[in-house]
Amino acid sequence: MTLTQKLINDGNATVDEMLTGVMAAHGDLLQRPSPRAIVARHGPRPGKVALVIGGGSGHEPTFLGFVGRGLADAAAVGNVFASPPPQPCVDAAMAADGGAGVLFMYGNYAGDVMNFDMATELLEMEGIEARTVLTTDDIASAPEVAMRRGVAGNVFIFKAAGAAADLMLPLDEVERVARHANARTYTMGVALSACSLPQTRRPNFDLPGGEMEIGMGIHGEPGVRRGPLQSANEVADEIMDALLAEMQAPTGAKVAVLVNSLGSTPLMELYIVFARVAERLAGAGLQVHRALVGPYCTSMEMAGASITLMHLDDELTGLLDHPCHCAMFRQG
Amino acid sequence: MTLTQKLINDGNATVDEMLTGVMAAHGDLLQRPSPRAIVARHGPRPGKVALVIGGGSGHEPTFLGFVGRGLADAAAVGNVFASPPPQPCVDAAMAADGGAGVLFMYGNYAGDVMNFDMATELLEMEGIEARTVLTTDDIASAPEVAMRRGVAGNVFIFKAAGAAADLMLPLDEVERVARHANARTYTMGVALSACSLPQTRRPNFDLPGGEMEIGMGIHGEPGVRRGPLQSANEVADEIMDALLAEMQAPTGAKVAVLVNSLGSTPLMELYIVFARVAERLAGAGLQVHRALVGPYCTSMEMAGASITLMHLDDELTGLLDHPCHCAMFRQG
Amino acid sequence: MAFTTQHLADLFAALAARMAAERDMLCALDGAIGDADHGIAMQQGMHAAQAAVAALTDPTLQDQFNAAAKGFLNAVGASSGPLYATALLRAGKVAGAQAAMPVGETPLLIMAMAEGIVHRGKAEVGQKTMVDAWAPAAQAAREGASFAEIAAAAEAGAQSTAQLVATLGRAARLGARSLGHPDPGAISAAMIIAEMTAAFARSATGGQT
Amino acid sequence: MAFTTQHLADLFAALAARMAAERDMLCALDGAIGDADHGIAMQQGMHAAQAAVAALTDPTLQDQFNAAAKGFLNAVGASSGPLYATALLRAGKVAGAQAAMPVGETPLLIMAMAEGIVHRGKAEVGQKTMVDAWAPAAQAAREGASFAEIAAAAEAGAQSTAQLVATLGRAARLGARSLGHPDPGAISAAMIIAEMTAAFARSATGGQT
Ligand SMILES: Nc1ncnc2c1ncn2[C@@H]1O[C@H](COP(=O)(O)OP(=O)(O)O)[C@@H](O)[C@H]1O
Ligand SMILES: Nc1ncnc2c1ncn2[C@@H]1O[C@H](COP(=O)(O)OP(=O)(O)O)[C@@H](O)[C@H]1O
Ligand SMILES: [Mg+2]
Ligand SMILES: [Mg+2]
Ligand SMILES: [Mg+2]
Ligand SMILES: [Mg+2]
Repeated sequence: MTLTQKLINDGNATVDEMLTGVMAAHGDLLQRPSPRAIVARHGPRPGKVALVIGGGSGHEPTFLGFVGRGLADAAAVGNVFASPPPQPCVDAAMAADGGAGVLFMYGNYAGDVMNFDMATELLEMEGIEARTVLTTDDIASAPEVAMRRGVAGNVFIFKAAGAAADLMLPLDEVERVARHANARTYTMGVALSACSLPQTRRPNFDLPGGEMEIGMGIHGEPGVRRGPLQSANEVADEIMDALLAEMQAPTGAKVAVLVNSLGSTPLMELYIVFARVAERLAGAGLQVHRALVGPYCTSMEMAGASITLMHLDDELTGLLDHPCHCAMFRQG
Repeated sequence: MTLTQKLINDGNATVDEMLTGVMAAHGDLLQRPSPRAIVARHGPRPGKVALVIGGGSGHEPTFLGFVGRGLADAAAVGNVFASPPPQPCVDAAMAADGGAGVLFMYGNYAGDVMNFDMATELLEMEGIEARTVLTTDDIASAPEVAMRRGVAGNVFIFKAAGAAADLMLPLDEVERVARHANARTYTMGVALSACSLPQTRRPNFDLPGGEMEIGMGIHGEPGVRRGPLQSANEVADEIMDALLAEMQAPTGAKVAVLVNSLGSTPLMELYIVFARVAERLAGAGLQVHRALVGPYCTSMEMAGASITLMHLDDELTGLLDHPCHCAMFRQG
Repeated sequence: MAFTTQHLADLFAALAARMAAERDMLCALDGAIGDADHGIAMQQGMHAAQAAVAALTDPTLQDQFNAAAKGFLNAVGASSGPLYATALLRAGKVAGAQAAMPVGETPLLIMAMAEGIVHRGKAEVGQKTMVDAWAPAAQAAREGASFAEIAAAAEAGAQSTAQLVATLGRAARLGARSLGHPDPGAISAAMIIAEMTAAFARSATGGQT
Repeated sequence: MAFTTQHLADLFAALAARMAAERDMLCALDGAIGDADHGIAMQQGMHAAQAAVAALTDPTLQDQFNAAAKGFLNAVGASSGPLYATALLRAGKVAGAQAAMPVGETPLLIMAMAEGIVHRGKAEVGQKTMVDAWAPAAQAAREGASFAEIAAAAEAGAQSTAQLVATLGRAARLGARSLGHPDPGAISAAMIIAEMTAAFARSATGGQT
């Protein structure tokens, strides 16, 4: 069996070489205080809550692409699909700290929780208060919300919390906003192919041609249903049915929508999916206030897509509309 | 042999369904005066030269993603990998026309030339002057510049011309700037896998695992060299050697750089390539004034990347720095 | 014996069916030296031409050719679109605003289409394009060859492109690497000419299509 | 007979070699119910641990365990990082600031590591995690079982995870669908315990590694 075609040097060095490239390309916006910590040049400032995000690599532009004024102040960067260890989380937090406390936000995965919790203990010793809000937007990943994974919805959830922090709200408020944003964000995805870790260059699961897996996680964690590949409209309908049932939004409500590529699914297909999503939302009497279409939370070269809905209220609408200037995400 | 996994409905309807989705997502920025013409809401205005771009679909965000204030006023949208017929080119031009003339810009392909030339004849009958600047940045596609294809360098070339038009320069000047920008832009790519047309869902060429093709065109046109897949640094070096030799820039010169994904090659790999590109440019004594890294000119799900260098002068620097606000490309 | 609008409508139906049947093969040929879409362009183009012609109510031959040209062009674009649209418009001029033409004059249609393609694409024989099928067919027509001979000339011309180095179109950048691969546009041209001459021959024998 | 810093350094070298050899197999196990990277984490972690230990100049056993813990954690993160870092720190406390410990006390190291993993991950036996290998091994150690019996207990526990439904870690979301697949962390844990007990046994016989 042939190895996945990747344009890399050393499979064990991909993350560090990527970061070298990121700094070479975006040194005007980003700093790298320690090897696996990326900090916004123009975000952190005295009196401001530091929003620190992070997680495994391989999801670019998530996480480091969302570091910048108006969004996250810093990101801790793990190996591919692996939580960062505590040290980079501490380094990112200390570099971003403005004396108003630190909010860690990341997807709800066992490894991330253990590492960021250790970082929180270490920060305590430095006299820095760090709190945590886990994202749990993947409705396919578990029945109970608390067990769910955080996936593409991170974009909206981090954006809302980042705007609150940029508006100089205190830690209690930024934390409240973050939990509120997470509670109103719903994502479900479909995988059409596997991706491969750069160290092994072998598909991390096998999905025979002609099949798809609904609800697959962004690390290839098995999903809820495997079956023959269906049309874009059928897939969008299955996902929208689930999202709308979870969201329970009254007609007239406003939503933000993200149709996200897991990697190799091109914009053409995402817009075909978006066309159906827009139809379904109109049918449900919901208004699209903001639409993102593109690769925002990927699994390297995995084929597939996810749909995220954020159920907006006036507060979240204002926060999503707030400008941000990140290396890989620009608004306002 | 199994069919390529695509999230589509009808293989013959992908372009029209994509456009439905694009309008649903970006109706605030774009209009669709006829089925295959996309026009900027805030770009065209009286006295302004209309920059009209276009070409086959399957390269998104090229072309329609670059329609917006400060960049292109309109785009004519063809079938996948097929030039648009004359009518959408005419529709796009008439909708964007501000009475100061139209500049058609597109990649140098036989089909596009024939169709846009027919459109130019039709516009003449309407009393609208349309001129043409072909992009020819793909240095691998032919020895003589005039025979070369236009590829990812379009982003910089269109951007420069679009800025000149947005600054209300007359048609002669916008045309001059466009030719100047094209003459100083150099691209070369590498393909690591084929892509598939949605109608057939079969790879449009075969590239065995473990091999790569240097210089392959963005429609899968054969390149200059096929060989074993090499490391990112080796590939970047081979391409940079060719680009630097072609560009002949004196030390101290400024360049704009684009490291572009052909589709399924993820950001992680692009930044690994960029790291080497930055090293090579520093080694050649060249300054990076602007860096773009991401999927800007794709071939659906093709794996691979291209590197573009634009040799800047003060005029081009100012034009690239000019703000633009497109559905899929934002600056300033 | 006359070649009627009914014969021409049937011919476009036959061309649409033929291009649909050959679509994947023509895409594969284009994949070797171009962008793998020629079969799609010809299938969509002839399908649209056939539909446009079928939609007409008691048209003249020229109406049919004009409708086919417009339908083909707007459905396809690409290189094939302008080339075949121009070819069909020229054929329409020759056929004229009448409901039928003498079968003996139908070779003029082949000659007109060849001229239209050369006019639009500025290609010469030997540049590895569809002209390498259309030109010899037109030459045979000019010399009063039989329908079978015209088709044979086109087929021979198309096959000869495998030995040519492309200097126009997408394959041009390939230079010598295009050797050994026939030109997809020339191959589809020979098929079109084969369908046309067969239809002319049938109309000559008064045979129904 | 004593278990010395030399023995411990050799043990980390053996663990690094073993995890490198098992990397792809462990990734495949993780691929079935997780994210396919467990083999990479264990290989990188033990490689870093071994390197950190090798870099020390006349260390105590505790120095070695502490360096290994730090090296493993910083190289890996993930779930395995904090779990094994905590385990190794606990082992270091038990081994103490000395150059050697009685071989008879080495089973305490297994018990300490198991406690560290449970402390960090809060997992209980039966939740389909590495605890299902570490807990029975610790239990056997507590009961004074032989090195071979301790390793066998870990192996049996690891194999038993195939019959368990995961309720923690990435596989937890799978519920019943995790049935039939052993837990990768439990399988790697059994390998680690096998290497450790083998090293203890060798040191008991004074055998060189
Ligand atoms: N200038 C030209 N004159 C005549 N035929 C041409 C010319 N350029 C291209 N062709 C023909 O067009 C064919 C390709 O058509 P098609 O694949 O449909 O369009 P595209 O090249 O735009 O994808 C070539 O095989 C060649 O025969
Ligand atoms: N809370 C926990 N307690 C004990 N072991 C755990 C816990 N969570 C996960 N594990 C173990 O970690 C293993 C996965 O490790 P690894 O793949 O390296 O990390 P990740 O899950 O972050 O990719 C699982 O097989 C399981 O044995
Ligand atoms: Mg992992
Ligand atoms: Mg084409
Ligand atoms: Mg073609
Ligand atoms: Mg794992």
